[in-house]
Amino acid sequence: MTQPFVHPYLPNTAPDVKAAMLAAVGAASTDEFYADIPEGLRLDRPLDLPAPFVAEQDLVRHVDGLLGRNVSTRERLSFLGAGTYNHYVPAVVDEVINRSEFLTAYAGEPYEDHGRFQALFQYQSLMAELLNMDVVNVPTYDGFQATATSLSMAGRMSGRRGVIVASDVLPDKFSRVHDFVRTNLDLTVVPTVNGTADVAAVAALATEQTAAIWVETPSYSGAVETAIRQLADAAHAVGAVLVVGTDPVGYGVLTPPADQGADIVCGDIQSLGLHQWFGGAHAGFIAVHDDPRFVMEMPSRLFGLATTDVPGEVGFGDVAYDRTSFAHREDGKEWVGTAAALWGIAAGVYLALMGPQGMADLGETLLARTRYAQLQLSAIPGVALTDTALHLREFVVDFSAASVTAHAVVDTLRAQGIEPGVAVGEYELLVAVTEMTGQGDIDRLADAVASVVAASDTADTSTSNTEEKSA
Amino acid sequence: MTQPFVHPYLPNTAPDVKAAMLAAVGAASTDEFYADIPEGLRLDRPLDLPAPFVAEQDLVRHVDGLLGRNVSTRERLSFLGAGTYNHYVPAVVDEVINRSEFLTAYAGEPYEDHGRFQALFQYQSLMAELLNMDVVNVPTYDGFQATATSLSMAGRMSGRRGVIVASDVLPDKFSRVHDFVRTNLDLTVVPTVNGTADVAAVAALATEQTAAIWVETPSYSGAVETAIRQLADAAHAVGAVLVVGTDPVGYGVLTPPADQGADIVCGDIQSLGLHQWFGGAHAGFIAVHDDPRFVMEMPSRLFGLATTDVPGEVGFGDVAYDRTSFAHREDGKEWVGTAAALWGIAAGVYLALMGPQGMADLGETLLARTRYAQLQLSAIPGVALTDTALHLREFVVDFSAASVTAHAVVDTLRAQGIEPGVAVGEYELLVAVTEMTGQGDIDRLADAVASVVAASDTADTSTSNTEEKSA
Amino acid sequence: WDEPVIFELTTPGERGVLVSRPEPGVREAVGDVVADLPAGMRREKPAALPEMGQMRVLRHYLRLSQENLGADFNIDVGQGTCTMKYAPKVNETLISTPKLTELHPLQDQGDVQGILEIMWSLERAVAEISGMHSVSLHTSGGSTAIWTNIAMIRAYHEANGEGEQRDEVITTIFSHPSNAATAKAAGYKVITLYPDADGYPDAEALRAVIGPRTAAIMITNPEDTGIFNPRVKEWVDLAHSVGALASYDQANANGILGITRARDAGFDVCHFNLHKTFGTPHGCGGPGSGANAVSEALAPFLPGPVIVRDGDRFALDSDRPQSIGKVAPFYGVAPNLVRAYAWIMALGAEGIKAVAETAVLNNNYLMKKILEIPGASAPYATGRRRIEQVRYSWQELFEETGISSEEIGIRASDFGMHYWTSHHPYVVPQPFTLEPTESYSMAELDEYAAVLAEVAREARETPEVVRTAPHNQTVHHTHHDDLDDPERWAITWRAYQRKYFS
Amino acid sequence: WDEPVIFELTTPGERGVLVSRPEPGVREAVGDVVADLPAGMRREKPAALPEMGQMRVLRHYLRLSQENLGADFNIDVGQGTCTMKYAPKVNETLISTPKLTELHPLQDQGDVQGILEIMWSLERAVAEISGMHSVSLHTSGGSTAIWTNIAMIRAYHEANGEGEQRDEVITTIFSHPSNAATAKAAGYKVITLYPDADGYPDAEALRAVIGPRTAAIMITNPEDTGIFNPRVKEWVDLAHSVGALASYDQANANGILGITRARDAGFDVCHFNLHKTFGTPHGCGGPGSGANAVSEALAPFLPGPVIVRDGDRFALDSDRPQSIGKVAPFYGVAPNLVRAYAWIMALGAEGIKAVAETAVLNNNYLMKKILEIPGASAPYATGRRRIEQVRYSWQELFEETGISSEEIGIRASDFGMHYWTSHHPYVVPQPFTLEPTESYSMAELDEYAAVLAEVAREARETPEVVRTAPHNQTVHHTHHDDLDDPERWAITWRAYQRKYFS
Repeated sequence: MTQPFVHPYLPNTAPDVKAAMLAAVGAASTDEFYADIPEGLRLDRPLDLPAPFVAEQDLVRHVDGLLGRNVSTRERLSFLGAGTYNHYVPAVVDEVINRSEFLTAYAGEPYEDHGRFQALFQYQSLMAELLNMDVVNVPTYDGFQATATSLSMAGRMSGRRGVIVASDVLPDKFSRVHDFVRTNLDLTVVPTVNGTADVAAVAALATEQTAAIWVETPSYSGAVETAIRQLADAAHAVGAVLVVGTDPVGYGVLTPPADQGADIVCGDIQSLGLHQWFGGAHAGFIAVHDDPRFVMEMPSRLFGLATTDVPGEVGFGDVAYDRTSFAHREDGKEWVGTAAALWGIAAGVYLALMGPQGMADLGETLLARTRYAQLQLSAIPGVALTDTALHLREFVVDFSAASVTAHAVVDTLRAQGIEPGVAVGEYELLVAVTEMTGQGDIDRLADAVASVVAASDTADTSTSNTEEKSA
Repeated sequence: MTQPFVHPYLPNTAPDVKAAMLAAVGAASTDEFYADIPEGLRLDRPLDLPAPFVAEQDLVRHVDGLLGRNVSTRERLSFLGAGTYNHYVPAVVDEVINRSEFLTAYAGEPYEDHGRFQALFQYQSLMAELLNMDVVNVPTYDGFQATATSLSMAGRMSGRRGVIVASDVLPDKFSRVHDFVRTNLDLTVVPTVNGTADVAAVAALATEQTAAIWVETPSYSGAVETAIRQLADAAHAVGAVLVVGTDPVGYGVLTPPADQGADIVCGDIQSLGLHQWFGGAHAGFIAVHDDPRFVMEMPSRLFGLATTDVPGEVGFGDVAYDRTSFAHREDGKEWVGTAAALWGIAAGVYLALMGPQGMADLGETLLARTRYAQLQLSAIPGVALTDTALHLREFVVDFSAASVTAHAVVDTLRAQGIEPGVAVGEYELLVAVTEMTGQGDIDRLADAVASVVAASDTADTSTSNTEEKSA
Repeated sequence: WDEPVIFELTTPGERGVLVSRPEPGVREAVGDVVADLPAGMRREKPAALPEMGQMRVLRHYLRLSQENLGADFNIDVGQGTCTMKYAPKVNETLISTPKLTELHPLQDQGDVQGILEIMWSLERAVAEISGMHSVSLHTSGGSTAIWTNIAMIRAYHEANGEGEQRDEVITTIFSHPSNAATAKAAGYKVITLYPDADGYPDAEALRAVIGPRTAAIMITNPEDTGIFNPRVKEWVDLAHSVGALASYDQANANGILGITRARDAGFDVCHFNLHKTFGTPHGCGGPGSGANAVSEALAPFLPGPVIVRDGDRFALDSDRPQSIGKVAPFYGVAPNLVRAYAWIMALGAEGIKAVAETAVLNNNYLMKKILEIPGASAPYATGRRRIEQVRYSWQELFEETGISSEEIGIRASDFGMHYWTSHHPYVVPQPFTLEPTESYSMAELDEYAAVLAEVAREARETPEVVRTAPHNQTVHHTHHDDLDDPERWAITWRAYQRKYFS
Repeated sequence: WDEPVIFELTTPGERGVLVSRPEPGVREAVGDVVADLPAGMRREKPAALPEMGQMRVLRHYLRLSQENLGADFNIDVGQGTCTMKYAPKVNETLISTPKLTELHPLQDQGDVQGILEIMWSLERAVAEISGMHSVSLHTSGGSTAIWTNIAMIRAYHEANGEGEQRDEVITTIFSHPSNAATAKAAGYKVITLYPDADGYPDAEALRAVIGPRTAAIMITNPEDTGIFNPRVKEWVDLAHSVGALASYDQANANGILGITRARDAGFDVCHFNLHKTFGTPHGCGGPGSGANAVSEALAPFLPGPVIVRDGDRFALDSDRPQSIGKVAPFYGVAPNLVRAYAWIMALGAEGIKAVAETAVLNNNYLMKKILEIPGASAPYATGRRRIEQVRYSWQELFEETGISSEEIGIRASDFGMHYWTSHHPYVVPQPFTLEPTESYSMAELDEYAAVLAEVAREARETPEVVRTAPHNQTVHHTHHDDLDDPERWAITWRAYQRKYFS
């Protein structure tokens, strides 16, 4: 190009400035700065990239056009969950995390970044109240990582390799955890019974080689584990720890696992004030009791409150920084790096807005709507629930008695603008309801499912006895 | 309701707090505070309003649902103007004006609201550079009001009633100006010739009773007045002033009216960084030279720079506050009140981002695309331009030679997702192009218009001689 | 920050944003449009705007924002008469859709049904809240809404052939000054009444001036003192008895929503400030929104067009021969109309009444706290309750210490508080007006009162601290004298450069 | 502000946001679901979350935000290695559409074509920038991307039957610590090499340790010193010669974009930090995004699923038996992927090369300014140019004044500047690392250098001012000793209450 390239993102491409800077450092051109890069490694052509949109308005038109081809769950009626949930995000949450001060900060020190330290300390503290535990980390990447790390902590603490998997685990999560821990831990899966842990079988398997028993609640199918106390006792009896993977959204009404003997509670906070973002907004928490044996195994940063030179004033800083890979490279605990701090701030704002009553109301709404959806769907001839466990937010329905595949239900309902859930087997559909799916929405789903089943009924009338399978 | 009403917007509806406050002031209930309101005036029933959505998520679903029924100009190809224009708004503009600090502030003092004073002073100063004048007001409501006030200033200064309207004026604007000034001023309209002012006729009408000659550029039809100097001379010859109503969007390349003798330049800044907002985002500017006779007639606030106790530091404050109705009620100049400050801040950010080169580029793009659209449309047999004046952004095409009404064109093109412009006569269509309507968009418009005209052609082939009317 | 004026940040050649340029095909077709401009029409010197990279522009304005005290940041009860209430963030989310920002007012009405329905519903809600028949949402501020009131009144009398005869408007001194100013601008002689000894608007004074020349009474109630005129219906009846109209400035409606209504007292026309009473943000001084509500008799005079409903369809009706015409471009400040609608729909009838009751509770609670501060008083109607605000006086403190209300206000800013020193009319000595609205908690009201108590203590014990304030602001004591001197005032950067440096 | 910890702001009964409640029809059908919970499953005591009105929560967090120094507010060159560049605001506008925020990852693929195309296009762009064959965007941070590098290397060797044999990973001390840490976490023994006398990675040392047990070399280039290893291809060739793989940590890629590419030097696998190099905002420490790019030989091991293009349609392919599986939920941090795509499309090939060249120009310009400050030095490779950052040392100043780099950093914060004091590894004495990126103007770089010069002057002339800093921050000198004592550390408010007040 003959015109000089000046870009709004690059102030010093202004020709006069660039010339002045080159003169100041005594360089004829920017090429000189690359003297250490051998000629053979230099790219001798422009990168082969699409022509850019340097005018902001053209960029907007281009990207908006691409995103405009998406059809969101606001335009569809969605019962999709399986790890990412359509909960309501209060406007104040977005306002706070979109503040430039938070959005564009990074890793400043406790003085100039006091607000970040306090906001994340508050996140830790608010989660601690919800979970009834004394220590919560600055968020790690996601619930998958939080769980993998929690199990690794159990392994490091005990020097043992055994992990008993007591609940149904989301397959993708299992994949991540397995590849992460496989060098150090062996996972043994104990099949669930009626949706929840087979406590006797798990207890029977626990030995002196067991590092941890791993429980998921709500499980992959949305079942709430009600025998955590017994599982904790089984773990403790052999010197192992109980690791509970969970979604904290229900603990306004449900008893937190810590009250039932859990040693490490971990999971994802996407439900607490984060949009769905195509599954791209997750953050993981790890909560433990205030026991140095546990705390010193945590790889993430932990922000702590400290006194200052002014009596009564509180400041913040890193607790036990020496645990981390920043401090000790491969001798630190796993590693720490840029993870998901902003999502933690979001979850903190969310919990502050909700307060105890809001979380209690939310828990009740979720329990009630889940139960309602179970009743409405299982009332359809040929449709059955797969278990009678207590469910929060998600459950599986089985269409086998109606001889309709889950994929067929999905395909038919999608044509009507409904995402009815995730097919998790030939005849099984994982359905998620939240506070965003009201009675009318659930009724619409049930009506649509009933139509599909009835249509199939006409073709195949072998639907006797299906009622009995319903809860 | 039996449950106490507690609302997130009303902290003191929390029952314990409310009781404590009532106790503190010694009142049994809030009713006591209304002792001065006679029983006969008290509403003895609840207001008859729709049931509210107290849960934020339900409110969002409701309002989003309503707004979702709108189809925006992003989803249509729009050539609509006539007072509200589809210019690009850089993202930084919205970021700044949506900052809570600016969005929720009001009328604080120069110390705690230093940022607001500086931002608006900068708006005044940036506009001043674009217009080449020394005084610009804190924005008034809109260009309609700015023009009405500018003419009133001319009347007050001269003690005369006569205003000669030299250009084509947007009818709605004329309506507003007329009702506003009619007690004090008489408007005389001089028809335009070939789209612009009939200078000779205007000059002939100017007398010692003339307070002002009023020029609009670009005019209602988008025509640029090129004889401002002569009109200014005509006004000055009789001791009147030249008031120029304008859109400042073109002054990156066009000579500002002040350089051609204008005394008061006024108009709307919607083009400078404000979205279309269904026509609900307008703000008016009034610019004058730094002459106390003019300045003291301005009703709006004027923020000025001042020295402080610290050498080199600058502070801000109100210039000549005694002009205003705040200070002197009916003896102030018209009135001042909450107007459109935030839009002024937006326009300031916009001009700072654009800089001299950006405004020059924008002006050139607008001139080029306008001319291109004129050429493409007038090349269609049966379609003609209504004048040969220089146009910026808008122009009128005439379908009479094709015997197609403007409404028919509008109706047909709307069915194709195109808003081709505003019908301003049986056969006349006012078409607006901006930097947002690229060559491809204009070509699409021209093709669609050509099809309509051709279809009509089949029915009525009397289209001879139409080419001659094209410019 | 000590952020320079933006012109000081320029660097030649930097760009903040690039603009879409004419395509080669366009250039080929039209040639060099700039070079081809008629003689004298091409700008000779580029506009002396600053040249800055995008991030520096952003940083500049973000820093300025932090030097500004929005209602979201402080206990904003000190800007009395301004009704600084919470502007809910969800409303900002709701309006930030292209479905509203990128809507053109002249689109096919089929494409704008959503916004038309919202505007129609908001009109109906305001009609119910005021008791009036018809509503227009066209105006973009409170004062221009007051202008619209008088413009309709003027048109009404003209339509009845009484335009010439009725050339006077009566208002009260504690009504907002715009009532007087707009009436004057509309060509009326303005008569201003003062309160009686108890602070109530003086009904006998009204009787003395009202008559066949009266076009209207234009009053606020409760007035800016927070005092409700209990004889308001008598005033309205008196106006009607002489053929005049009664216009109600409802800027102070926040304490009486759902309690009493304009039409029930007989008013013919009234207006609300949506940016005060209905929770739209104040935007550093606009855009606001006015709602004009009128009786059936005045409905034909409303600005046009109006929204009409036909079943589920909404349309704009411009065929209204008696209308005063346009009062603003198109149909009102759409973002504010959606915000106000959302505010009403978040609260409902019960919530809106709770707004009023809470605002009044807060006001009377704060009054108790303020009157406990030695040197503070609440002139007029001693011992009576007030509605939504109180005009207080520091006269006693001033007599004792020589510290003025304005000095107290500047010092209050050091504590992060607003304090409104601009109290037109200057009838109450050393005035200050506090209006707590419904948005602040008891703890916050206590904190605000404690700040004033502390400043009052300083005025007695360390008056120099107050006198030399501010001590804790972006800028130091600013020399305001220059701002009234035409030789020294600098309304733009270019004027400053010229007057101070050349 | 002196904003309390949020728990101190609670008022019983206040509500911040209300939740949609079960409809009467639902209640009727399901009964009292809470009372019906199984024994022990109903929470006994409500969670001790604060109870606050909405505006107070907002005000609290807005005030906290103002107590935080984002990159938009300061000349953020002091957080070296972090690549603090402009995150364009338009990208925030672009991602804030429900078309992205309310998209579920398991929707019908026909409903998510837009995001799939963006992700596919971004993969292609990263492939071109790195010269690699295939790209995965699944990871949500730089370190987890490095983990993914080693996880793929591990799977590759296992697939070739060399999983047991190759149990060592070689890295350099100036490569990011996560290379060492992730290798260790994956089960490898880590060998760390130190630089030669000139500061270049020591090729002879590499030769001495590399062999049949080596699984991979994992290195950064340029290293955190800003020094580019000119013999990098020799290193890669050496690795290949013993059957090991070469993994390239491109955290420091900002200065070499479009100049040199990973694959051209023979690397098998590399990663970029999208939140550093590609302009996504840092979010107080995430969410970030990693991009893993690999050669064709390693493509089967990429995390799954991958995006495949078929004409104009994009789909997700999960049928990949050799994949290491999931590394995170679903398909990566979608908001960052759209931002990074928009950043690339705003700049293009020419712009991206200009980014690198400008970053390097800025760095060498700033180095000149810094080295003019008495007491500052740039260890290693004296007189050589650096790429995108420089690790400096205040050792001379420390020897002269006793003021440490950490104290200088705290004092720098009083001037509104960041200054990174956490310089793992602690090899350079009294280190500080500056990385100006391409985003700051010459005037701003001058200002930053002037601040350090001023602090250095203070260190000599008024050392107490530096030693007792901060003087101008929200909080005063904080006692960090407690944070390492299990009896005193307080990681949550509840722990603080228990340890300090009971």
